[in-house]
Amino acid sequence: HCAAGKTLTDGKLTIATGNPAYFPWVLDDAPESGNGFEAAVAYAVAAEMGFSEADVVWVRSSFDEAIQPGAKNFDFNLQQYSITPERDEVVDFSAPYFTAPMAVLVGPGAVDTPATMAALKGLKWGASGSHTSVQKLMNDIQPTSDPLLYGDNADINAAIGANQIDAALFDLPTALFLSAVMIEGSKVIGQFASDESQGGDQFGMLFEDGNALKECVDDALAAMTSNGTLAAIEATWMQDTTGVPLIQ
Amino acid sequence: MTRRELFEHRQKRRSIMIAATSTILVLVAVIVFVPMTPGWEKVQKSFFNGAVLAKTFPRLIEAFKLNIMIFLWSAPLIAILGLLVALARDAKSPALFPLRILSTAFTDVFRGVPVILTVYLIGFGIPGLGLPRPWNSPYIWGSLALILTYSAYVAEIFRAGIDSVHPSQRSAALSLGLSERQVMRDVVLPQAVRNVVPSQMNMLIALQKDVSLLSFIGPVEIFRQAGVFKSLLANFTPYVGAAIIFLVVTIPATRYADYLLARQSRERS
Amino acid sequence: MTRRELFEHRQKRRSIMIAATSTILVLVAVIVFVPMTPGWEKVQKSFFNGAVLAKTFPRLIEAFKLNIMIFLWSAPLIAILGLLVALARDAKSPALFPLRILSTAFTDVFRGVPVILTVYLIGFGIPGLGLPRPWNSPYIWGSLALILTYSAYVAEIFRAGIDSVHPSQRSAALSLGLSERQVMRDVVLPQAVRNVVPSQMNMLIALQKDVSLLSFIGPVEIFRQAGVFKSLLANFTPYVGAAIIFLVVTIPATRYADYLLARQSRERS
Amino acid sequence: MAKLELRNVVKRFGDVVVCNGINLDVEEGQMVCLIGASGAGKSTLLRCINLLEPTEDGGIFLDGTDIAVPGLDPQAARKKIGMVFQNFNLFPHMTALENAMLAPRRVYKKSRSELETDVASLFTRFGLADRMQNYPDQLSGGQQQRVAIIRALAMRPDVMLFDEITSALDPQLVGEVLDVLLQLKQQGMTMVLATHEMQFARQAADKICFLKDGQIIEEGPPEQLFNAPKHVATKEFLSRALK
Amino acid sequence: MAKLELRNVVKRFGDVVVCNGINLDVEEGQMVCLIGASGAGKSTLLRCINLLEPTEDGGIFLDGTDIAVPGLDPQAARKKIGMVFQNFNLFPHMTALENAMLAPRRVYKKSRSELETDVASLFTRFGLADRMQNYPDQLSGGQQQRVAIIRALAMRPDVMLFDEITSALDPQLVGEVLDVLLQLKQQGMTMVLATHEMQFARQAADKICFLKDGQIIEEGPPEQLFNAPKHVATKEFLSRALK
Ligand SMILES: Nc1ncnc2c1ncn2[C@@H]1O[C@H](COP(=O)(O)OP(=O)(O)OP(=O)(O)O)[C@@H](O)[C@H]1O
Ligand SMILES: Nc1ncnc2c1ncn2[C@@H]1O[C@H](COP(=O)(O)OP(=O)(O)OP(=O)(O)O)[C@@H](O)[C@H]1O
Ligand SMILES: [Mg+2]
Ligand SMILES: [Mg+2]
Repeated sequence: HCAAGKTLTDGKLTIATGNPAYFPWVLDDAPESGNGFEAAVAYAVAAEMGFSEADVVWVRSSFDEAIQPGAKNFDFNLQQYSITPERDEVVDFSAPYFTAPMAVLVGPGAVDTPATMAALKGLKWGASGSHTSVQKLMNDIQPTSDPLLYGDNADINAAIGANQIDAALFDLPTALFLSAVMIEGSKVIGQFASDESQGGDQFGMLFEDGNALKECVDDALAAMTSNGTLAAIEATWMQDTTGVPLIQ
Repeated sequence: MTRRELFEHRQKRRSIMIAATSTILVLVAVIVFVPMTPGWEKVQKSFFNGAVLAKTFPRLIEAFKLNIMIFLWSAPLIAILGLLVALARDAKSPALFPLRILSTAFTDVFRGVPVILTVYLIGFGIPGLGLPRPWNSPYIWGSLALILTYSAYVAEIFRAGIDSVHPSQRSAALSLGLSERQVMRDVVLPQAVRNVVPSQMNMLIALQKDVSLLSFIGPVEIFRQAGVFKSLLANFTPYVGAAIIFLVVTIPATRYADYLLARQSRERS
Repeated sequence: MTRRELFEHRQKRRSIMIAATSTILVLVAVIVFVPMTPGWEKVQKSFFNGAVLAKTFPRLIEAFKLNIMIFLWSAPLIAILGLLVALARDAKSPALFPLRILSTAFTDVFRGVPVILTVYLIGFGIPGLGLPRPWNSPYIWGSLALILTYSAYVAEIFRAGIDSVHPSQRSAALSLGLSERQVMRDVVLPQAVRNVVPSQMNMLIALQKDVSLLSFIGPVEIFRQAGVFKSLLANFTPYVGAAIIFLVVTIPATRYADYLLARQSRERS
Repeated sequence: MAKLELRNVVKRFGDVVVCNGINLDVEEGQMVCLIGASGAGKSTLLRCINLLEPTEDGGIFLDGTDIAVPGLDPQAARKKIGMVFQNFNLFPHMTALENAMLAPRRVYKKSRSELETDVASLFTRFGLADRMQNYPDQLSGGQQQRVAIIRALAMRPDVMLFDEITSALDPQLVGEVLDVLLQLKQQGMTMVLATHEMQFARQAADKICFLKDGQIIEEGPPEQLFNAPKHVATKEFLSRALK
Repeated sequence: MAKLELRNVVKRFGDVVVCNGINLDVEEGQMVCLIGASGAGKSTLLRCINLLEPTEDGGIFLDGTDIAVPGLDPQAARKKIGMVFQNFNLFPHMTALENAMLAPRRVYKKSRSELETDVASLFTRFGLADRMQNYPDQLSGGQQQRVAIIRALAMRPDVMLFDEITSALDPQLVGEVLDVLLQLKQQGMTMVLATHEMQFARQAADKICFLKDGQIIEEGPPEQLFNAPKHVATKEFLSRALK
């Protein structure tokens, strides 16, 4: 078998996710259930590589632990890591398993903002400091006042609640989730065309540099793409995003 | 009753009155006026949410045990290393010049470098050099990072204490035939340590809180746990829970230290 | 040349030799042996990556300006508030009992509560009560959180300094007809402050680094900037860049403070 | 009405009674010497008069006003009462000159320049003109004690309290300082001294008080006390002190 | 060979020369008194003998061995030389008894119980038996000074240095302490005193040295120095000191 002898523990597949793991990627912070997009992808990939559900071991890791030099405590790590050439120098990525457009979430005070670049420039922006959305924000939107950056989405949520920022940039599934469930009175006013960004929002699984298992996972993903498994998982767990207008 | 006793009795009654009144006034102001602000309900839901607190508190306490353990093994090592560095920095003999330079560099660098970088560098960097498990444990190397950083701060405080002991005390002790080491141990340090207890108490409290920085390299202690809950629930109440746990530990500790100090100084004069 | 001068000359030569030798030995050990470890190349690429450093350094310096600004307006306010709290805690008159209690509670709470909670509570909570822009700025409220926390620490240190001044100094000053306030200002505080300069230097350095905690509520200071780069480049080198910037500021500052202290004590004896 | 009247002054440290009902009249311009064994309470009594120690009971009347009333601001009285301590208690962070000028500058809001000639002349009188700019740690014990005297005199007090001020001086300077005390007396200064200089007390004092265990056991003009002590304890103390 | 020999001892503070080539022989069992005005350098000389101040030049010979050689460990010499200071310098964090027992316990590794009777008898001899458990801050000046003397004697030194040890004592105790010094002399103790007690120096000293500006201007047996001083400065000093 492809994965034989390439995993951390023989016969087991150790997969890392975030602490905590968020909706809609993992439901209820419980990847073991297989509920949620990434959890489902993980189990599908595992199955494709010949691991039973019982052979999948979940661990938690932060971004920092994922990129530290030296031995890792997981076979691969999936928590919406965008594939970038810079990151690729330090770690290895699988082929993309999802392509997420960036989307603009605005707070209750700015729901009437039109979805145009010109209008977006003038807003007070926030974003997550550990996310590729920062690059997008600075390079493409170029806001007139300095954006504020936060550690995680809960902090952005609080900043919108305190009226300290008008808008924030997320990947579209997250933005939709936050708007619907977390941030009262907020709205997703637009998304960027996904082909427009230079690969910044393609999610891949992360491996220790030079990990031989990558080939197996890539093969598994290719198989899942061609036989429609991946598309089916997406349809099950991801909200329909066609209602969100494109930003002009 | 002497007239002084009479007077002090009256004074005490008066000051208790003032204390009670002012406390009540402040409390009333907070309890009445803050909830009248437009955003109070939201803030209350975010920061003082009973349901969230009840749900997260047990796990926070669980995680706090890790803090306590890391604290318990780091604090004594910090005290020892800090004291050694302080002594090395104060070495008078010219032959010990290299030691003095080295210890000065030590305090400068480890105070100057942000703790979190030290934690990353030592916690990720050293194991990254190729140590096998379990020697690459983040607990070991993270604690070492804390120990090095805090030793630098603690050493500076000890040094201030040593400097605050009047040189005539040294003279007197030396003249009795004590060696430099004995003078330091029996005469200078006891007075020095006493002078810096409040500052060192500061450090202990700060350390207790900075144990949380280890979470950057993996260990899930109380702060990381609170952060996880915060992210998951989009609610800051778990931090308030963590703060309560910290206060329950630190306030009695500081009060007790103050009490010991006060008793000590009463005994002497 | 007297025989002491001869001796000291020899001593000095010897100790410089020792210093040079030991420094070279340590350097050789680090330069030769560390790169021989199996993981060195990876660690070097992650932490000491020249290309990454060159690319990120200018932006880090840019972000550091914000740290400096926040530091510059917070530090004096901390010194003032810390001193006031220390004085209130030491108030002797029974009539000032409520003030004493209040200031004790202040130091206990703000030292005990983790800075980051204070930052969240004040930085998100107070603006969340319904303040309009620009009065809800995270810069203002984040700084206030820092000021409150650090004042508590600084107050304790001042108090230690005040206690370290011998009571006979107070007696002497009072006997001259100075008021309690004048005694404090002209006699006790100058000696107290001098005794605690190293401890307060500790605090200044710690503050300089804790300014970074403001990044939790939005402001992009050097640490957040380094974190952004770390995420984008999956590389810890930007943190090393940040550390270098901190060291460049703190080491000369501490050396200068030490020098001033040494000069002062030389002048006196 | 005497310049300074002590009525039944009681001072305790915890359970130890150090002043046990002291009564004493000091007339304007008088020099009163307190003598007695070590631990008799001389220093403590002087500290009480200067309100540095709160008294448990009794009154201390300066110009007829009780200055020891609990709750009264002691500053007003202290301005009029100078004190010099056994252990100098100079301010180590100030030069000798600054030590002497601090109180007049702060209390009477005088400028340095107004004070400088005045204070400098005191330094000259005590042979310390060339040491004004030194810090206390740079002065010998004798020099430090003289600075302490200058510092108290710089406030131009009505009453001066001296606690064994000559104990750290060499004999040469003891003479000089005692001369200064005599001068002060001639200028009408009211003074209370705790002293072991029996010869000086005998020559210069208007009244001697012998303290034992916190009480004035015997008092009177020097001739009477030295030549015809009534009390056994006084006799014994003097016989040993004068031998 | 004298017990203690100073040869051309030079001590500077920065540019100020405080000991300017001092030569002095102290024979075994002799009591030598240093007299001189304030600032003459008496205290500094005693500190140099006890190696508390490094000397710039010259030799200090104890039993024929130079103890002031730069780089030599001073501890061995200090064990044999006790010193009592003008300002007590008691350790404030220890009781009187602990102050006295510290050095013998540490240096000679004796246990508390071994020392206790021995040290307690010293306290009794100095009238402080009931103050052994007090902290220095709880003692009067005189009491503190006596504890300092006891502390030095507890080490049973060969040579004792006293720096104006009676200056804070009341006359009654001055007598007692001087008696103890005489006893010590009879037991063969070698002593160097800086003192202003001219009468005592005259009666008890074997040799008097008059210091001025860091030099021994004149030395000799007391009769000679007091009755027929050769030097003008000595005459002047004595005339004022003895008046
Ligand atoms: N703060 C204190 N606490 C307890 N006891 C004290 C305190 N201060 C002084 N005493 C005690 O009070 C008594 C009187 O002390 P005081 O200093 O007044 O004596 P004195 O007559 O000045 O002696 P001396 O001539 O030695 O200076 C002494 O027995 C002393 O031990
Ligand atoms: N650490 C020092 N730095 C500079 N000068 C000093 C120092 N210590 C002492 N001196 C000076 O050295 C001289 C001698 O001082 P010393 O204390 O030996 O005099 P002394 O004879 O003991 O006087 P006294 O009788 O007043 O005690 C004095 O002029 C003093 O100011
Ligand atoms: Mg006294
Ligand atoms: Mg002297």
